[in-house]
Amino acid sequence: MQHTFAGPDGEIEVELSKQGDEFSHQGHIARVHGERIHLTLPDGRTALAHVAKHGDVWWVHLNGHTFRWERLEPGSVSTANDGGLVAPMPGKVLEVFVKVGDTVVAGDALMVLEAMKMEHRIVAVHDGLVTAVHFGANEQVVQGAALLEIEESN
Amino acid sequence: MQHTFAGPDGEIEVELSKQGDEFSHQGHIARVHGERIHLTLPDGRTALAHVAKHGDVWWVHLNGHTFRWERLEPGSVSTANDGGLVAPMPGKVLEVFVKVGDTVVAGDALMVLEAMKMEHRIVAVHDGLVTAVHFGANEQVVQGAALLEIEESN
Amino acid sequence: MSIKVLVANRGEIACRVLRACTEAGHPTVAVCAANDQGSLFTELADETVVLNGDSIATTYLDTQQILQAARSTGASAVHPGFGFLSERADFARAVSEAGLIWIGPSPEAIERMGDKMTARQTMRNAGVPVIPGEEVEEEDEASALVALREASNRVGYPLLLKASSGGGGKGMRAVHRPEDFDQAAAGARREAVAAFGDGRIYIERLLSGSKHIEIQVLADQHGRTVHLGERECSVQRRHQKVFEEAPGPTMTPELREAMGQAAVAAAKAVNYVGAGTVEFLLAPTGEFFFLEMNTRIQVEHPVTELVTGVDIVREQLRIAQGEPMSCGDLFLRGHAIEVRLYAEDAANGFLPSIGPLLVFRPPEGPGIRLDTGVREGDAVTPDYDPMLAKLIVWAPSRDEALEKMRRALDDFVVLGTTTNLRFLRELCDAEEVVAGTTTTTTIDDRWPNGWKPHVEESTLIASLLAASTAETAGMHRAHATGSAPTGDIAPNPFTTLSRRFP
Amino acid sequence: MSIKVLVANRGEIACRVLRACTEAGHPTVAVCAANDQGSLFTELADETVVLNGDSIATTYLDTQQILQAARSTGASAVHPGFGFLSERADFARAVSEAGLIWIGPSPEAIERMGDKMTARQTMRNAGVPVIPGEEVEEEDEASALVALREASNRVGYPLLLKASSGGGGKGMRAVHRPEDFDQAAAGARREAVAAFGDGRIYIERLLSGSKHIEIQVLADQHGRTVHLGERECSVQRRHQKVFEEAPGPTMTPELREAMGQAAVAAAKAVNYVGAGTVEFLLAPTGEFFFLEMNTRIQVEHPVTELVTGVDIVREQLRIAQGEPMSCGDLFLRGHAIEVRLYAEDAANGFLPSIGPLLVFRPPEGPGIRLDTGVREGDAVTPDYDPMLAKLIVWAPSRDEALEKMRRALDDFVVLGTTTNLRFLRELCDAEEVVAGTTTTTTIDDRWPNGWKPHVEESTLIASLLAASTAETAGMHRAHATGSAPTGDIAPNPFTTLSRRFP
Repeated sequence: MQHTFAGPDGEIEVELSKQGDEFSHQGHIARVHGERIHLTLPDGRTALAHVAKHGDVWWVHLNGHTFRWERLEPGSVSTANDGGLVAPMPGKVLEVFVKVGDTVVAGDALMVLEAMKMEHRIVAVHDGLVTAVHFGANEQVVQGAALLEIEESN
Repeated sequence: MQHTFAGPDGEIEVELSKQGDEFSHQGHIARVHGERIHLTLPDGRTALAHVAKHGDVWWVHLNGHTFRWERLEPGSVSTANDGGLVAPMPGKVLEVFVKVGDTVVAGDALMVLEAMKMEHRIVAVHDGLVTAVHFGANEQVVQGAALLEIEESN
Repeated sequence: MSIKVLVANRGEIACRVLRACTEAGHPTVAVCAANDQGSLFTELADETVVLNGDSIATTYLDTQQILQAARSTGASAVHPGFGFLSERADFARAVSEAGLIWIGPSPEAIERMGDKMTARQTMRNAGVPVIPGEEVEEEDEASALVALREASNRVGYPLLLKASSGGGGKGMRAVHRPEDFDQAAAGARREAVAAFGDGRIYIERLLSGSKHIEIQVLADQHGRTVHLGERECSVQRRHQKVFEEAPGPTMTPELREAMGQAAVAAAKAVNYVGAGTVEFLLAPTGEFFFLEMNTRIQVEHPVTELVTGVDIVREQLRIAQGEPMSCGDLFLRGHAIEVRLYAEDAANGFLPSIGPLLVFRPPEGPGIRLDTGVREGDAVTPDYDPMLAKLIVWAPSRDEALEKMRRALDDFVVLGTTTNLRFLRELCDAEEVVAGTTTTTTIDDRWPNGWKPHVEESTLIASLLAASTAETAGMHRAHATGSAPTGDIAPNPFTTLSRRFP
Repeated sequence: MSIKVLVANRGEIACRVLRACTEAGHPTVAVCAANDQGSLFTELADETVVLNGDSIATTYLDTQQILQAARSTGASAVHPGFGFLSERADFARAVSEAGLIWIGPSPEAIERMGDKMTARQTMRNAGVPVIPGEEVEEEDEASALVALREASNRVGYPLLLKASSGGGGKGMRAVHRPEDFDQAAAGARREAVAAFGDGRIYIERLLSGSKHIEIQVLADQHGRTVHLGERECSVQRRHQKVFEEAPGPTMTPELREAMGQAAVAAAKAVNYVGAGTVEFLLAPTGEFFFLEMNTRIQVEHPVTELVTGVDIVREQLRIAQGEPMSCGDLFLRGHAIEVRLYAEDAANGFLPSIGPLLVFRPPEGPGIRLDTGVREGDAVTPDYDPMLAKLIVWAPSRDEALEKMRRALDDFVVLGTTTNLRFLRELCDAEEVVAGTTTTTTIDDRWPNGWKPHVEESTLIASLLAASTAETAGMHRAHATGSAPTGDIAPNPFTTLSRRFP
């Protein structure tokens, strides 16, 4: 069985093998036990994974780490790196530092958003050209609203 | 809505009223909140109930008490007091003190069963006549097995 | 220095030891029977070895399989927990001979204390007072019963029959009248043979109105032997403790010093190393008598940990590695109480019960500790001891500790299996418990015809309302596939039976 | 004597206070906003009053509604917790004038300490050393900014801008270069106005390399004022504490005595009654400077409770009732560490996150305390502070406490919402934390370009195997109707955004 996941560093494919009630991948073995998964690593140590799914995302806790793997249906495209600058949570725009047509360099402050009782500065992660600014100061934004658009320069 | 439950002291009928999302019975009010129930008592105090169903039995935790209410389908008969002397858990019969045709009085020891690493004496709860003994000493019994039968004398 | 520790136990004590090892940086190995695969303690270990066999005798008591598991995993030390092999001198010897560290006292110390009749003689020789009574060494059943009968007349009634290899109330019987003696002695022998493979029984005078007081001792390999003060564990049902506390509510500094010194003397008499407990009966006269020494970690060790600030399991690990104990002088602070949560029907003669743990929500908040080997979704089966958890509280004073315990018990939710939660809760209101005047017969004295819960009418109505509401609202449909265990577990029949198992 | 206590707060501190009241036998009333109905703290109260309003200002900060709730339920006392109205002198005054017991210090003490600029002046007069700096009293924005700019030149760089009504890092800015001053001052003012309705800002010299040490004090109405030793809370991110411990790892008995006496003097200077905390900066030179006094229970009070054995909330209740404190002389035992579990993306500039708590399984075992207001099935929303829980451990020594904290953090499972668990776990391995040499800039110094988790390749592979196995085995189908919350909660978008929010 093949699964594709999107994580913080891009897409990863997993080729899962099944033998009896054991699943395996790259020398690691998994067995479902109730709502937990028992894992055996190649060196013989065992580990316990807790998993839960929310939407398309599998959350996995293992060895003190928490992973968030978005499962991609075969043929679909990951939404993880589409670069859309959307509001991470409901809030209010406090300040806008750029306007359409500005060129920005990575690290430039673009906007200040107030959310969860704190101010958050939104910073350009790459150089580029501002092609749209959707909100002005003091405007409320809902979660997921596109804030501004930057065309990446190479 | 009417519900019938069997508890330790016999059958109880509950006449449930519903208004909006509130349920009530004898001046007590209930509201479902996720997997818990919020109760308001006639004196204004609130209480929190945890509930879980297993088979036909509703388990309820409330005010530091745990209740076990067996729900009876309309028209059915409670199994709580059928007097069948069944093995409460898997075990081994160690001794049998009675035989068919014996008359017993309440409090007489009938059998000794070993279960959960301890010995349990099974005692007659009413006077009567032993009409059947299904196991002898050293026999293994499975959970729910009928051990012996006593016809109640009045 | 890191050691790889195999824990030859299961349930809550295995969890306690495994977590302590992990914190100390020691890799761990669990062993388990097939029906324990996936149990909490196996998930806490770095590796788990499944033992072949379908009984306790062929799994957790199988010395050879456990030693083989240690070899195959490269374990360098064995912690036995309590119960099972913890007081089997031959196992301790086999572990040492296999080149592994035995986390416990020497086989010789176990032997001399583990055989209760030998222990009584050793203590008499060491000048530690023992309970008036007689040991009967006859091995043959018929002649043993005759000798016991004769001894009973010399000891006098009421008396207590005890298995020389006993513990946990197994093979123990209180006899109040000579005419009950024969049946009781035969039952005690049979239970002792079944549980320990050793039917030898001894007789003690039953000292009514006494308190059960025990002293925790620790001894390292550098010649230091200390005591960590007392625990009072008088409140018992079926000869098993259910309510334990430290310090003892009626203890004085002078008596603590005297009993502590007696306990240290008892330990030194057998060159004791590690953690152990010396149990005493404290008579209303103020005299105390040696009962027995448990040569292992004790179920109720948490109350001592909370009032002394000593992590007894960590000290066991240190001592076994040859390090000196890290604890300083005894300093008690505040008050700790432990209650034992059993899967049992307290309203029906404390009969063990089984069933799924559909909901298992321990109380939360500061000063509350829970030692358990189960979690929601597990099931209580007839295979093992019905103790589900130990609930322990600490507070600055005894009154506050009792207040905290009451709140904690009120908030503890267990659904799907009948437990003694409500009994423990009402026990906290019992006059003797509030006053601290409990004795070993408090439960029998207070509830001579058995305990029944006291339920307010309004609570009863509300519970029926809750069940009806849950049914009407379809709340079970969510549960069915959620936290409930998957396996096919039959409903617990105990509470449907309208008869007593005394 | 029993009092009926209304808790004017929410979340974990409301739970802490409500449980303490229940244990003490005091009936309780909770107040909550509509979006908090069914939250854990409301289920712990005997009664709950729902406040009308759709913002914090119109609910938890609405003095009139809360007083009305006290009247309608017959409450006789008000506990404010921390945050919200806890340091509003006008609220304290209104509570007292309504004939209710205010569980806190007098309105006058709150005023003199709550206004940070007045507090600095009061401390200077009482001979307690304060950080070099300047207060600016101008209320008008434009002239305040001018005055601040002038003051900044006298104080010198680097400096810290702080809101006079501030707390919790709000309205605070560190400024390292004069050219950044104007923007920082405007931002601090704006945040202060938004958070506290008071834009007054003062300037302190930024003492780099300093430790944040605070002293817990308790004072009763019988003239007794004591300190309960120190907490070190140097480790901060965004000026908010995340790692706190007691005792301070580099503290000496002499310094503890000196700082304790200064804290007692500070409390006495304002006739303090109740529980309070005097915060100091401890410079590398060994000099210490008054920072501010928090006139309420403190988030990190548990570490003091664990090492002193004092139940601070119970003492608050006693003191408010006019009883003497029950605690004796200061006696410290062992070591306690607290970490704050936040719903935030530590790998992304500690940006707050939201989402459902699909799984929320705190670690278990002795020596672990969890103070939280949430449980599995709840959701983290943008409505309130993103602190989910405080995880606190106690052990006989600092090394063992760190070991226990590492194990506890490894075992803490939170799925569905991004948290700082892994950051806290790696923090426990940071050289400065292990050595106890942390300062207020440790996090910034150690991770100047932000923190990223270190993941072993094998763990990464195993996590993908687990996700694939869970998908193939259909494990989400059981979960969907089980412990997962019902409401329609959008997935947390933070972790899908590939950009930084510094």
